[in-house]
Amino acid sequence: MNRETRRAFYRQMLLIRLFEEKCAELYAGAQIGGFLHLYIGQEAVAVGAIQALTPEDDVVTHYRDHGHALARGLEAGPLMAELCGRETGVCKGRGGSMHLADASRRMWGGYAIVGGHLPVAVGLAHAHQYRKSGGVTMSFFGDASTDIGEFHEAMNFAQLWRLPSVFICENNLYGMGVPIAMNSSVQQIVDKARAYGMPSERVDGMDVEAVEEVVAAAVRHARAGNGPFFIEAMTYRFRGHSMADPELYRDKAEVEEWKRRDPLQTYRARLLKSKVLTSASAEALEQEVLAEVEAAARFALESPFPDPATLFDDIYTP
Amino acid sequence: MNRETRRAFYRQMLLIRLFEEKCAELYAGAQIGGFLHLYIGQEAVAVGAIQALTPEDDVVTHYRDHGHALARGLEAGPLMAELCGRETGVCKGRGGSMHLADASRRMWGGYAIVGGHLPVAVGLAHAHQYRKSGGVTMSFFGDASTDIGEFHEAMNFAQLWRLPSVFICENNLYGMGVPIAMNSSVQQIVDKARAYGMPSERVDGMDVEAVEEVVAAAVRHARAGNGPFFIEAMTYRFRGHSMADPELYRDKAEVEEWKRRDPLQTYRARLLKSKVLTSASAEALEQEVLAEVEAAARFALESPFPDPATLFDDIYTP
Amino acid sequence: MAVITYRDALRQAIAEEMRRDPAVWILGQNIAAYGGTYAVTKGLYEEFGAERVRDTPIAEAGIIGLATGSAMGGTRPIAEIMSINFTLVAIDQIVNHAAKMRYMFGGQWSVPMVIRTSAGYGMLAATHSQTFENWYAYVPGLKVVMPATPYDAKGMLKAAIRDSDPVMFIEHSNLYGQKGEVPEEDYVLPLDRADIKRAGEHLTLVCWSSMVKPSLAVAETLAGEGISVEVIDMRALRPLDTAAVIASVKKTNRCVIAEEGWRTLGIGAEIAARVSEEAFDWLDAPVGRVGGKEVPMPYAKNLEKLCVPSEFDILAACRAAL
Amino acid sequence: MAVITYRDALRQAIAEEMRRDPAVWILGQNIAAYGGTYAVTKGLYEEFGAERVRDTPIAEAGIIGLATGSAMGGTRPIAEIMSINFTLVAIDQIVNHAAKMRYMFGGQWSVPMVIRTSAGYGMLAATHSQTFENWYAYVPGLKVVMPATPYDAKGMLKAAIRDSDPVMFIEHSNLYGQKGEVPEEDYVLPLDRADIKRAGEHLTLVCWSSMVKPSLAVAETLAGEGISVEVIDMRALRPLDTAAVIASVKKTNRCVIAEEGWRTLGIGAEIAARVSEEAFDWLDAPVGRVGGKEVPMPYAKNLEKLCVPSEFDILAACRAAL
Ligand SMILES: Cc1ncc(C[n+]2csc(CCOP(=O)(O)OP(=O)(O)O)c2C)c(N)n1
Ligand SMILES: Cc1ncc(C[n+]2csc(CCOP(=O)(O)OP(=O)(O)O)c2C)c(N)n1
Ligand SMILES: [Mg+2]
Ligand SMILES: [Mg+2]
Repeated sequence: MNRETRRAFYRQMLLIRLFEEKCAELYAGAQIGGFLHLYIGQEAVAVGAIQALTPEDDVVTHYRDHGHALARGLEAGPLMAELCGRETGVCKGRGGSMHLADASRRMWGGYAIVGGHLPVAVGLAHAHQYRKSGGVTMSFFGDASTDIGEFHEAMNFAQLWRLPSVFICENNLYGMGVPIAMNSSVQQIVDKARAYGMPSERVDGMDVEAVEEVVAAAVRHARAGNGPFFIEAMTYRFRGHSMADPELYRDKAEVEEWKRRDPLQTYRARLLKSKVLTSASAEALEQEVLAEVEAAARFALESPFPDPATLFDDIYTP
Repeated sequence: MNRETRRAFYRQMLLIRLFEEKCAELYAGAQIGGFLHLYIGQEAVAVGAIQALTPEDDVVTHYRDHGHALARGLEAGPLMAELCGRETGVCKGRGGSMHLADASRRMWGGYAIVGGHLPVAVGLAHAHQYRKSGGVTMSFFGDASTDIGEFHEAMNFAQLWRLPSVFICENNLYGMGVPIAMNSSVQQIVDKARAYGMPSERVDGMDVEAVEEVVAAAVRHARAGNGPFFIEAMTYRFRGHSMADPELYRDKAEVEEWKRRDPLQTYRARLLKSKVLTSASAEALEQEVLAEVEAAARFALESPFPDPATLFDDIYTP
Repeated sequence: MAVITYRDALRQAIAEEMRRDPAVWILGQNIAAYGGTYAVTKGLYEEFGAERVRDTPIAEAGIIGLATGSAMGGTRPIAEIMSINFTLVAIDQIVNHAAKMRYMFGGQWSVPMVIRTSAGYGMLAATHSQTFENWYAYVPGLKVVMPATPYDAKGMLKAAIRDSDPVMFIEHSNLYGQKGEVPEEDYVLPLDRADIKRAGEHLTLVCWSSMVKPSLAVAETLAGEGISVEVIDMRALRPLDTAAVIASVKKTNRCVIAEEGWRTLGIGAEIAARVSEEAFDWLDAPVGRVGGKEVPMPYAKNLEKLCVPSEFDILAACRAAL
Repeated sequence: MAVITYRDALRQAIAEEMRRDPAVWILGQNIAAYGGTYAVTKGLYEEFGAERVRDTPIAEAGIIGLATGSAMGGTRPIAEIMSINFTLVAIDQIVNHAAKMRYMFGGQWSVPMVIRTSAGYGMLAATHSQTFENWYAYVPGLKVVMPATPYDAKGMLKAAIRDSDPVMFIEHSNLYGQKGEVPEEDYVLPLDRADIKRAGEHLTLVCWSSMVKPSLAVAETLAGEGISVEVIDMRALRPLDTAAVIASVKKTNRCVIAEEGWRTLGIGAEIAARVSEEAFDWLDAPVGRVGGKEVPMPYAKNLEKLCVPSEFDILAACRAAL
C-alpha cells in the first residue's frame, strides 16, 4: 500500500472523528436534533471498506452513517448542514443524521429501519447485474441487525441470484444496550452467511489496512460475477448507541480495553513509526482537518432553513 | 416398535390418504371451496412425527394440514365438516381446510401465511418453558417457507432462549411450482438450522418408522431442556400444490420415481412381509377406514351450515 | 375493438411495455414457467426469458426491497405479490422504503416501480380475504389504483409502468375472467382520475374494483323505476379524485358509497367525510356507506356471502338515500 | 391523589399487574437492564427478574408471534415495540395472526396479549414519525386504545393487561413526561369509552393522545371569548366510541376533529363520516378536520413544525366551524 493511500486513510478517519466530535457539540447546543448515532471507534471499517470501491459502485448503510458518507467523499459542509436541518444539506434538510445520501456519488443513504435497507441494497446489486454494468453494491449494518427477517431474505436473494453484493457487518458487540449474546443464538455473525452458502470472512475492524485488504478481495469476487461476499468486521463504538444513551450496560474495563485499540490513534502511531507521517506533518494534517470541520460547521449554521413553500416538493417525481 | 404401533401407523396413513381422496371428490363436487392442499404422499411425516408427542405437547402447522390434524387424533367427521363449511366443523366452519384446529388436543391450527405460524409456535414453546410444564411444541412447514423472514426470527428466538420447540420441515422439493433450487441458495434445509447453532437431522420422510425414530429423539432433546431441534424430512407431494394447480412444472419421471416410494404402499408391503398384517387383515382395515371416511363425509354433508345469527360471535372473548 | 378478459388486458400491458422498454422486468412467485397464480404472466417467460421474468423465493419483503433498489439502480421492475394479504409481510418495504425514498433524500432519485397485487375472496377465510387499499391510500409517496374493467386495467397498468414513482396496482381475483372492449392501439390512462361509468341525475353511487359491476346493476334496476343513478368508479385511490364525486353530488344531492372492505375506516369514510364537508349545502340526505361486515372473513360460504356487500345491500342503501 | 408522570403511571400499571398475576410478563428490546427506550420499564427487571422482563432480539415479527403463541399457551405477555413505526415489520403477526386467532378457529381460544408501542415525532424524519392507529383500528379482532393522561394510561393499561384479547396500547413520546393525578388504589378503566375532558355547549372538539392538550388549550382560549367547547378524548379507537361524539354534537351542532396523523383516511375521516351521517339533521356546519400535512415527515425542525397540527390550526378550524 502506498504512502499516499495510507495518509489518506488516516486523514479520512481523522475527518470522521473530528466531524463527529463537532456533531456531539452541535447536538448539545440543539443545532442537531432527533437521534444522533456516532461512529467514533468504528472509523477503520468505513474507510478501509469504501476505499475498495469505484465511483460506479454503490454504498448503502444504516442510520450510523456519518462515517460512510465521509469515506465515500461527501463533503463535510453539506453533511453538517443536513444534520442541522438546512436547505444546503445533502438531502435539503429532509433526511437528517440518519439519512445521508448523495446520488451523484452513488451513496444511496442511511436508513433507520433496522435491516430494511438490505433488500434495497441487494436490489441495487441486481440493477448492476441486469444492466451488466460491472458495478458492485456494498452495504453496512450492525450485528444486531442480523436477527431480523429482512436481513435473511436479502442474504438468500443475493446468493441465490449471484448478485454483486458485498455485505459488511460491523460487529460492535451491542445492539443499543443489549449484548450480542442476548440477541443472537450464534456469536460469530459469519456463521449466518455460511447458512446461505455465501463466502465470508472475519476481519479486525480496528485496523484500516486489514479491512481494506479483505474487502478489496471481496469486491473483486463480486465484480468477477461470483456472487456476494460477507464480511464481519470486529469493532466497537466508543460512545453510546445514540446521544440519548445513558450507557449503563457496558463494563468500564471493556470500554477501556477497546479504546486502547482506537483505530485512529493506533494507525497514527503506525504511520509515525513507518515514517509516513512525522509529528509535524501529523499535526499539520490535524489542523487542516480541524479547519475543515470548523468550516463545515460554519457553513451549516450560516445556511438557511428549508423554505416552507417547498414543503410539498419531492413527494412525487414532477 | 411393537405390532400395535406399526398397525396404527399404517391405519393413520391410510386414513389420511382416503380422507384426502374423499376431499378431492367433494372439492370437485363443490362441497369444499377455497384452496385445498392435499398431503397425499407425505403421510409418513405427520404420522411418524406426531406419534412422538404426548397430549400435553403442541402441534402447529401450515395450510397443508389435514394429515397433521388426523395424526393428532382429530376425528374425521368434524374435520370433513370443517372442510365443507359446516357448523359441526372443528372450527364451526370459520376456518376451512387451511385452518384445522382443536384446542382440546393442543392442535393449534393450520395457518396460511407462509412462515407466519412459526413465531407463534415458538411462543407456545415459550409458554411451556415459562410454566415449566414439561411440554414440547412441534411445528410443521414446507421447504419454501424457510426463505421468509419470520422463519428466521423464529429460529433465532427458539435457539437463543433454548425453547422446547421441534421444527419439522417437510421438504417436498417445491414451493407451489418453483423447485427448491430456484427458491433457496442452499439445497439442504438443515444448513439453515446450523446457522443458529441448532441441532438438526435429515430423515427419509417416506419411511414412517424412520421419521418416528428421529423425531422421538428430537422431542426427548427438547423436553430435557436442551432447546430446540430441527428435522428436515425428505418427501414429495403426489398431487398438485392445490386443486387449482395445472402441474406443468414437474417431470413425469420424477413423479413416478417418487410414487414408487409411496409411504403407504411401501409400508403396507413391509407390514405384510413382517406379518404384522395379512392380506385379509389389511383388507379388513382398509374397509374399516373407508367406512370411517364415508361416514365422515356423510356427517359433514348432513350437518347444517353455520347459523347467520352467529356471524359476529367470537371476534372477541365474551 | 377487441373484447378480451381483464387478465389478458393485464398481460398485454406488461408484454407491450416490456417490448417497448428493455429496462422493464417482472418478478414474483410462480410467475415464470408456472405462468402466475392467476395466469396473468402466462407466456411472458417464454417470450422474454429468465432474466426479465424472474421467479422469486417466498420472501415478499425481499421482493419489494429488491425491486425498490433495482429501480433506484436504473431498471423498471414490476413486482407481483400474489395476494394483497401477503403484502403485510412487505409493508415496511412499501411504506417505509419505496414510498419514502424520494422525499426523505431530498428528491435525489425516484423509484419507478409497480407493485401488482390482487384483492379478492372465495372461501379463503380470514387471512386471505382482506383488502387493504385504504391503508396504502393513506401513504404520501405512493400512488394507488384499483381498476375494474379490462380497458382501465390495461391503460392504467401501462401508465403505472411508465410512471416514475411507486404505484400499488391492485387487481381483483373476481375480475380476471371478466371481459370488455380494449383498443388495439397503444393507450394509457391517467392514474389520478375517477371515471363516470354511467351518467345520472338523482343519486351518485361511488364504487371501485369489484363493486363496479353490482353498482351498475343497481343503477339499471333503479333506472327501471325512473331513478337515474350516476355511477362513479374511483379507479384512483391515491390521489383520491373526490373532486369528481363532489361535482356529481352537487348535481344529484345524494350519495352512496359501496366498498368491499370493512366499512369502518375504509376509503368510503374519507369520501363520505369530504363529500359531507365540501358539498354540505348540497346534500339532501346523509351519505350512505355500504361496506363489508366487520368480522374476520369466515370460511363457510353462507357466512362469507353475508359479509361481502351484495347488489341487494347497495340497492337498499340507495333507496335509503333517495 | 399522587401527581405522577405518564411514564410512571405506565410503570405502576405494569408492576402492579405483574405482582397480581404471575402469568404476566413483558418482552421487548432494551427493556430489561437498559430500562426501556423511554424508561417505562425501569426497575422492573430488578424486581421481577430475567424470566419475566425479557430482552429480545431486533425481530418485531418474532416478538409479536412469540407473544401470541405464549398467550395461547397460558401466559399473559406484554410486548413492547419501541415505536409504532417498527410495528410495520410485525403487522402480519398483529393483523393476520393475533387478531384472527379467536374467530378463525371458531372461538376455541383467546390471545390475552398487550402490544405496547409509542407514537411520536421529534426530528426523526419520515420513517420514524408516523402514527398508524387508524390502520389498527380498522381490524376486527383487535382492540386499540391511545390514552392521553397519566390517569387514563394507568387505568387503561391495567384493563388491557386483564383483557382476554389482543390490545394495541399506543403511547406517545411527547406524553411520557406529562404529569397528572393518579389514585393510589387499584382501578381500571374501560377500553371502549371516550371521555369528556371538558364539558361545553357550542362546539364538540374531538381529539386523542397528543392532540388532547392543545385541544384543551383551544377550549380555554375560546372560553375567554364566551364560546364553550366540549372536548372529547376518544381514548378508545377500536371500538370507536362515536356514540359519545354524536350525543355531544346533537347538543352543540358543531364538530371539529384534531388528529396528529395524516388527514386523509385518518380516524377523523371515520368520525366525520359517522357524525355527518348520524347527526345529519343536527349539524349547523360541516365537520371540520385538522390533520398532519400529507408529506413524509421532513427532518428539518421548521418543516416538521408545519406538519404537525398546532394549537393554532385547531383554533382556526374551530372558528371556521362556529
Ligand atoms: C425494525 C427496527 N427495530 C428497532 C429499531 C430501533 N433500533 C435502532 S438501532 C438499534 C440497534 C441496532 O444495533 P446494530 O444493528 O448492532 O447496530 P449498531 O447500532 O450497533 O451500529 C435498534 C434496536 C429500529 N430502528 N428498527
Ligand atoms: C407470505 C405468503 N406468501 C405467499 C403465499 C402463497 N403460497 C401458499 S403456499 C406456497 C408455497 C409454499 O411451499 P412450501 O413451504 O414448500 O410448502 P408446500 O406447499 O410445498 O407444502 C405459497 C407461495 C402465502 N400463503 N403466504
Ligand atoms: Mg451493534
Ligand atoms: Mg414444499
